[in-house]
Amino acid sequence: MITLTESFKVKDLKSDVKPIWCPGCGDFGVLNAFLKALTDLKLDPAHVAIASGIGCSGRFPAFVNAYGFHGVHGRVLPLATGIKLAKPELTVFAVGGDGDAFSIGAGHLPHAARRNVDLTYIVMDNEIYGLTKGQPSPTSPFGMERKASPYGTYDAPLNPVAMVLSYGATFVARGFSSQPRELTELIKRGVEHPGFAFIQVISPCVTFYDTYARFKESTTPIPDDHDPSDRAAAMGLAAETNVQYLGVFYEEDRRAHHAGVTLVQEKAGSDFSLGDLLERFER
Amino acid sequence: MITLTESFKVKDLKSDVKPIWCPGCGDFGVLNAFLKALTDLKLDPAHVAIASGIGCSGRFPAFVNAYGFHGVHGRVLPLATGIKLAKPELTVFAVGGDGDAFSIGAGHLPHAARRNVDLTYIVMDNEIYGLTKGQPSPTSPFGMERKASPYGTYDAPLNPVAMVLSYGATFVARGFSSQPRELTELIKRGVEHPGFAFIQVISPCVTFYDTYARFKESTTPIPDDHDPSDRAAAMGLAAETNVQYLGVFYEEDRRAHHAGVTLVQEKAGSDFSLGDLLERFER
Amino acid sequence: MPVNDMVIRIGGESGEGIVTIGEVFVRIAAFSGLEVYTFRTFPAEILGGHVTFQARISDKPVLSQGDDIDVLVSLNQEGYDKHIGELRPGGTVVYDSTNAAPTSGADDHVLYPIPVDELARSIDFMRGRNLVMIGAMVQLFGLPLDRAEQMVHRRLGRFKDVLANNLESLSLGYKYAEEHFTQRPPVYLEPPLEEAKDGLVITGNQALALGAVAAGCRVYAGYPITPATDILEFLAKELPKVGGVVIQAEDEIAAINMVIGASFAGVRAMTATSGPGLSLMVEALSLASMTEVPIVVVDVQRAGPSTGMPTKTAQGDLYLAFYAGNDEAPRFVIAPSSVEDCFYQMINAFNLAERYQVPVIVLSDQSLAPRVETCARFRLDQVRLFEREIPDLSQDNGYQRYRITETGVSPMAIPGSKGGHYTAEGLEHNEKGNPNYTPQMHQAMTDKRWRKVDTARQQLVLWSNVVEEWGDDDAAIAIMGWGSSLGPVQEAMARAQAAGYKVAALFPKVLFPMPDLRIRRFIRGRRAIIIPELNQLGQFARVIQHRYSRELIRDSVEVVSLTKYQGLPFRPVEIFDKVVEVSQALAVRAGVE
Amino acid sequence: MPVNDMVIRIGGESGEGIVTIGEVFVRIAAFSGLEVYTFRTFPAEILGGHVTFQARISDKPVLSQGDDIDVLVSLNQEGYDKHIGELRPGGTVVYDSTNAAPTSGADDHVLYPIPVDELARSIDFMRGRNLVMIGAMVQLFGLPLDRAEQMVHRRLGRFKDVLANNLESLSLGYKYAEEHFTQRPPVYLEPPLEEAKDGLVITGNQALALGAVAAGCRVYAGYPITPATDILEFLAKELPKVGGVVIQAEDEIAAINMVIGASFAGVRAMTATSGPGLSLMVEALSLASMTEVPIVVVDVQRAGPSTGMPTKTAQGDLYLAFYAGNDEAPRFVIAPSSVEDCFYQMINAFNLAERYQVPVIVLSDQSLAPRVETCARFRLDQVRLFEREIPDLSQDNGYQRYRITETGVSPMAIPGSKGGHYTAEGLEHNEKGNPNYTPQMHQAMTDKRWRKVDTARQQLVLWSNVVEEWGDDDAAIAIMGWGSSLGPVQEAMARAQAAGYKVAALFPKVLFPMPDLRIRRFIRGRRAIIIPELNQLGQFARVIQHRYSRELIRDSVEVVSLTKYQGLPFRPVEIFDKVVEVSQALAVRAGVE
Ligand SMILES: Cc1ncc(C[n+]2csc(CCOP(=O)(O)OP(=O)(O)O)c2C)c(N)n1
Ligand SMILES: Cc1ncc(C[n+]2csc(CCOP(=O)(O)OP(=O)(O)O)c2C)c(N)n1
Ligand code: SF4
Ligand code: SF4
Ligand SMILES: [Mg+2]
Ligand SMILES: [Mg+2]
Repeated sequence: MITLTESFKVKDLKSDVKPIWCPGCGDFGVLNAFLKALTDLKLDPAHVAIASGIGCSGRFPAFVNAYGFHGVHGRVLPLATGIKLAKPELTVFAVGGDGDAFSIGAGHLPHAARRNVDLTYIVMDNEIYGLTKGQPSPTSPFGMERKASPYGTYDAPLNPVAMVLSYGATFVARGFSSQPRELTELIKRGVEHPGFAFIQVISPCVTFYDTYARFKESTTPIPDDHDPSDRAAAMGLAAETNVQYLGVFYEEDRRAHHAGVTLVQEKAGSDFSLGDLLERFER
Repeated sequence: MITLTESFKVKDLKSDVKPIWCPGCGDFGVLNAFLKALTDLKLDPAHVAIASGIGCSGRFPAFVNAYGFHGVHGRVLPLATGIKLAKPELTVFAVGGDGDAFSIGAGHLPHAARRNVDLTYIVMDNEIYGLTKGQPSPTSPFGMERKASPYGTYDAPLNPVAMVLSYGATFVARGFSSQPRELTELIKRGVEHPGFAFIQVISPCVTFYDTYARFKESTTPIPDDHDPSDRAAAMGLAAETNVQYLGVFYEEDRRAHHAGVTLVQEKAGSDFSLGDLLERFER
Repeated sequence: MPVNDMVIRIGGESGEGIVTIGEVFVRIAAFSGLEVYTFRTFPAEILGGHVTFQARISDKPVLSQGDDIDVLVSLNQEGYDKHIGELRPGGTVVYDSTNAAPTSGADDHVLYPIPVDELARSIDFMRGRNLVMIGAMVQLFGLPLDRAEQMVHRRLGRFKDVLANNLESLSLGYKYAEEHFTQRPPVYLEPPLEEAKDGLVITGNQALALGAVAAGCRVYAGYPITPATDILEFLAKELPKVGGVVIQAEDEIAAINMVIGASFAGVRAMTATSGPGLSLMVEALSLASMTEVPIVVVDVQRAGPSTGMPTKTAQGDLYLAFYAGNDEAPRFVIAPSSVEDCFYQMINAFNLAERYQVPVIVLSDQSLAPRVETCARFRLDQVRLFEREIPDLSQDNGYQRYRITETGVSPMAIPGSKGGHYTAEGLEHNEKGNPNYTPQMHQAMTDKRWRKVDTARQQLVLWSNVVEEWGDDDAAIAIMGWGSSLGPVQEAMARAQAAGYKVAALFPKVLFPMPDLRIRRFIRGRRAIIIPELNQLGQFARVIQHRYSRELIRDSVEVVSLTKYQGLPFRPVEIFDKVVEVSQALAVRAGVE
Repeated sequence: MPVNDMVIRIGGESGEGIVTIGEVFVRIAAFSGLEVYTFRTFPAEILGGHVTFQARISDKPVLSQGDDIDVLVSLNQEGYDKHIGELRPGGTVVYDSTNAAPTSGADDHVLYPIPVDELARSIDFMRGRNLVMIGAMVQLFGLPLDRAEQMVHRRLGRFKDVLANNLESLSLGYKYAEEHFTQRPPVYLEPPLEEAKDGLVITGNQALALGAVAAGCRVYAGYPITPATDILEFLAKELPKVGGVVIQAEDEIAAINMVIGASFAGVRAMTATSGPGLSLMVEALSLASMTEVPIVVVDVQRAGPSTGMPTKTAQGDLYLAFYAGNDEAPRFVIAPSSVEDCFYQMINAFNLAERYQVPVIVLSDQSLAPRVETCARFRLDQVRLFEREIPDLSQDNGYQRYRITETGVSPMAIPGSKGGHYTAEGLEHNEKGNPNYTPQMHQAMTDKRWRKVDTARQQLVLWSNVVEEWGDDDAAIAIMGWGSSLGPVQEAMARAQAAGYKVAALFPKVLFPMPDLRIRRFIRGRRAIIIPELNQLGQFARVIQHRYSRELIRDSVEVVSLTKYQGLPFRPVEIFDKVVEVSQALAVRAGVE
């Protein structure tokens, strides 16, 4: 984590690309909290890389004055993993939507988590496909009627927090785009967490599925007495579906992936020359 | 589930293709338990379809006198889902290895589970890539040294039972290839379960990772007092890593995917003619 | 002067109902017996953002979006400023005078200000603004008011409480125009006054989805992607009514594997996607080809590469469709050339898939998919479906799924059939389907799989809708193309012929297997073949140039690749100009020779 | 007669150490100054199953596995029965007489029974059976015992407790042969007795991995797949020693996206896979091309389609490498032609990728990957690496990542550089990288991306190892090909020339961009060009035929596609026969003309 000594403002971090989001989209709140977190942490934007997939939320990197990569749909975690592998000194973010993360990208999440790649993954979960204009996503509730599900969905929604907990992730949190202050803190904690930090952010889509009212009602902070080192308790909180808890469900200190890489490099030793290696193949 | 009235023998179900497996491979035990389960249930083999991906375990379908599909690596669940979608009256199995299921195929598992597609998924988990000659898999333990990990693996293994529980699967079990009788019973229960039945089978690879001794030691039946309708308790048992519980962790009755399809078809109504539909587009 | 061929563009913020105005207006026109053809652009923003709706309306079949804009309808200042430059000199501007004002340079145009807001406010029904504008347009351009009223009944009749208001808004606009403008616009319409014609007003994706239903498709698995999503959405509504299923898969890889599974189980199945999705399906396409499972994959092409420009058009996926796969796995490729053709090519697609047990890729594109066209009613009575060849298991002891046959096609048993069990095998296999790696077997099975292409090529000669050929038989200049550029080519040719040029044209609908006989015959005697397509490399031109190089060079036929890669369809004039250019070059050369 | 060119085959159950015997024997030969070239088949079973190890040993560079088998070594009856049919008349059989007995038809062969079990048992060291056989083979075929002993020291020296036993086993076999057989085999070796030559004994995949290390690759992400897995395994061991990383990804899609991420971050990165994996990478290849991120993707081709025959060879992925992607995204393609060349082409691959900011696909194959060849020591001192062009950010205010330049290449800022931040964009974009869908920008950016191909084509003229051309300049018959068929072609040509035929040959190593100048020059004056390749369609032949159709037809050069699709590499005789056939046809035609 490379920081600057002088402080800077949120507006210095805003790029001149105007977000394409609809007025009122939750993603604005996420972007603001994100910029605030970077500002608070004084992260040097030249050492920040933000990877994303495709979706309304995937447009995120271009709005920030930092290095960004708007990749293909669902592959944000491998992309971000590659960046971190190559340059561990960068502060790496992965961002995207619920479809990107839990539908087409669902196969990468267990692996980023089990590897404990040191990056912060912010999933802007609006329980819908925004960019393609409103199809159900894996987190859409039962019975959702949309053009792609005119008779109502009949598959059970996934529970992202529970899933990621079951992958052995070392930092699992949930935020809400309408609570920017709390969200900023979560993002800061995620960045500071030395490993894979997963933050599900409820970020409503005003255009195709306006859930502001529902989530204002159903969200509540994680009880103070919750012990975030207790995975089973975290699982219990995640299983609650009547209320949606906000905050850090779980945090654990475990060797991050790049630390494992360093260890391997040490084990391998560095006395190496290509010439010597060739010897092995001499006749 | 279409059954025969007359009974038949395991040997009637064995195809004339000789398994390519190494002598002692756990997959033999799984195949035998499978054949026994079909025989016990008197399943009409003409109405059985077995889909598989690629791996030693993926060769399974060809050894059975039933319909089979040896597809590509990691896509067994969509393949099997497609079969079931088209012909709900078939008894459908998906089979394959841990790499097929939890590495390249990891993105499909949450979806087959949340849809509750009525099929039985048997994962022959040997904690290694057998067919490609011994690379670590997502279930390989920490520190495993193989040619692809000469300095030892340093990523945490996944916990398949916990994962699948977190997806909201309605039937989750674990068996062991060395306990054919118990395994046969698990497969029978999986088939009879009207929804997605996930069975992780410990099936050691004698050639690249012989775990017989370890699992003979560490496996133990799920305690009698476990309530398989209690997901949290099931999660607790799954979280145990010192002992590996065998049996049914969880079972729940929820509408299967094809029943949802039927419901949708009823809602949609059947008074349809293409001619009438064209009317809608008349000028 | 009633010029019954008019290009009208409507511009403004997307929220303002541009599309509603456009769609209702063209439907009134169609309902009045005219032909229509629409074109729209999509904003970069999700909500709001600038959107363009354009329509060409004529009393003859419309084949392209046209070249110049005759009429601009602006709902706000931006809608005026952005498009006025493209309006042809002397063109007509109809604008909402409460929200826009013509600026300098407007002297060239004929102006019709309509105080839309005021009029709507006068009856205290602001939601009627769109209908006020439509009313004025109906009057100005000569459409019958009664047909407009009937259309309002049809489209908005179910909102009973405001029906009267809606009708009043329409009539307010109509009357305002009638009362305030004595001069008719330079271009207006004169619909045939007989009964409304029989026929459809429909988009490419709708026609394609209907074609799938008609072809017996009963399982659809897909993942949303622009511009293919509404095929999923259409079928999600309709397939369950015929006992079919639509499943929104977790991704494209899942979708195509589901389709393979469903077809293996005996049900006609398809998916639809766009280029990025097709890229993900490459591995499974090979699997379908190897296991000989019939499937249909629609690719609604969009501009790329990579995510590219999802709302812009291109014909850039031909190579991908032809060749993508490890080693060599035959698949067939079809390209429909109009909205109407989308319907018939889906019949061909399923028939090819089922008869030859191959994956069939249907290449539509972003210009075809959302476009509304008038066309003849689909002839359901003429739809003929070919059945998959099934073994007679009562006769066949020791059934062999991959029996090596003369045609390459082997009877396929369906799960549930006693005695037919086999394992569909992605490894190389023997006739029974068991893995087999001997050199002889691999060669024999490769030959068997490819033999189906030749079999199909021969049998296709007898199929309908496989090739479209028209124009002057004896023309030195010919045009060959594929897919949605057919319309602009037809129109360019009509103009060229009117201007005294001789031109012939051929569009294969089935691109793989290529109809060699027809094409060889077509090439003969030409001097130059222009091949227009929406990509940079000239993919089809290269395929043609290679495949028929012997004939082309023997007969000294020059292949002129005309490519465009701007995300936009061809304008007829671009093709017309090329025809003129090439014929002048030929004339010069003839002079020199 | 010492015929210093001998093809020896060893057959038996895989568990029995066939491969050990073969590998140690060829290493002794190489160590004795001879050249070797191996070929193996892999059993269908995971463990056990029949396996074949074949080696050609000569005092001249070996270019192919040869045509006929001179020597068969059988360790059991099956190993005898399965292969005896392929032994040439008068060939030699060495067999374990405790486990195999020659059957009828053996009269044609010279037999050397070795009681391997008995001998091993005599010193109570059954594990020494392989060495007993090796000892006998060393003696029979004329290799020096001291070199054999040194090799045992080298390879087995670390097992100190049994070293003496091992040496004794070797010598037992040697002595047995010496004492029992007075007649030498019809074919034996006479190694040059000087010091062992300088050079390597190495496989294709090892050479390729070493090339990657030498080219500065520091991140490798991959997913296991036959026959590419050992590249991953090799680098997993070596890369960490130079501060690099290997990651076993969860699948191929993840692997290539990791590689893209790593290269974006400024580190040279690659992946390796086989056809099914490459199929899954198509979407990301397009992304790399669109975002202009340099990456290297190795495809060790195997026979397909679909899962196909993982342990058999083919050259079937050329089209996939060239064309797979939605719409048009340039990528470069390279094909190494020998084990040695694998090393140098990896240098080319990284240089092309870094210099032109494109994905580069390297097409190796299953015959090249596991094969052991002797070759010259790689000239590390001659490796020249090209650096990625980096912007001078101290000068550059308002850095534009995708600046439109004459070459098409735009300087690329690396994360961590102040003032260089930008977003790599998979949507169409402007020079800064911001999404932009205007027709003009799309056209300009498409042109920019493709301009890199032309720039590279021009600059490549000066690179080394880009084309290999040899033979008779004035030959009417030429051979063109790609990849691993170079060896068999070289050998076939040598034979043809020896038989009085004139032949020329050209193999481009960089296939995309195709070295047009060289090929055009090469084509001139030929009558026929034979294009051998291991696929059914003749993919390369089609590419050549199309690309140079003008020249080919103008000069009446016939393209003769010679395809083989049996999962096996070419035998030189197959190519030689074609040369003879074509030249006879030409002669007949010349007579007629
Ligand atoms: C391979 C591929 N498939 C499909 C698409 C189309 N697509 C773009 S974004 C998206 C899903 C958007 O939903 P989500 O990830 O939840 O993001 P949101 O727009 O809601 O922020 C889809 C299906 C694509 N771009 N690429
Ligand atoms: C797309 C693709 N990638 C890689 C492979 C190579 N491959 C075949 S099986 C396999 C993994 C085998 O492991 P597992 O699934 O655990 O099955 P097992 O052999 O252990 O039963 C791999 C990587 C392939 N066939 N296809
Ligand atoms: S469509 Fe929904 S998710 Fe997308 S920008 Fe608009 S409000 Fe946000
Ligand atoms: S390699 Fe392992 S998994 Fe494969 S067949 Fe042999 S023992 Fe079984
Ligand atoms: Mg979303
Ligand atoms: Mg395994």
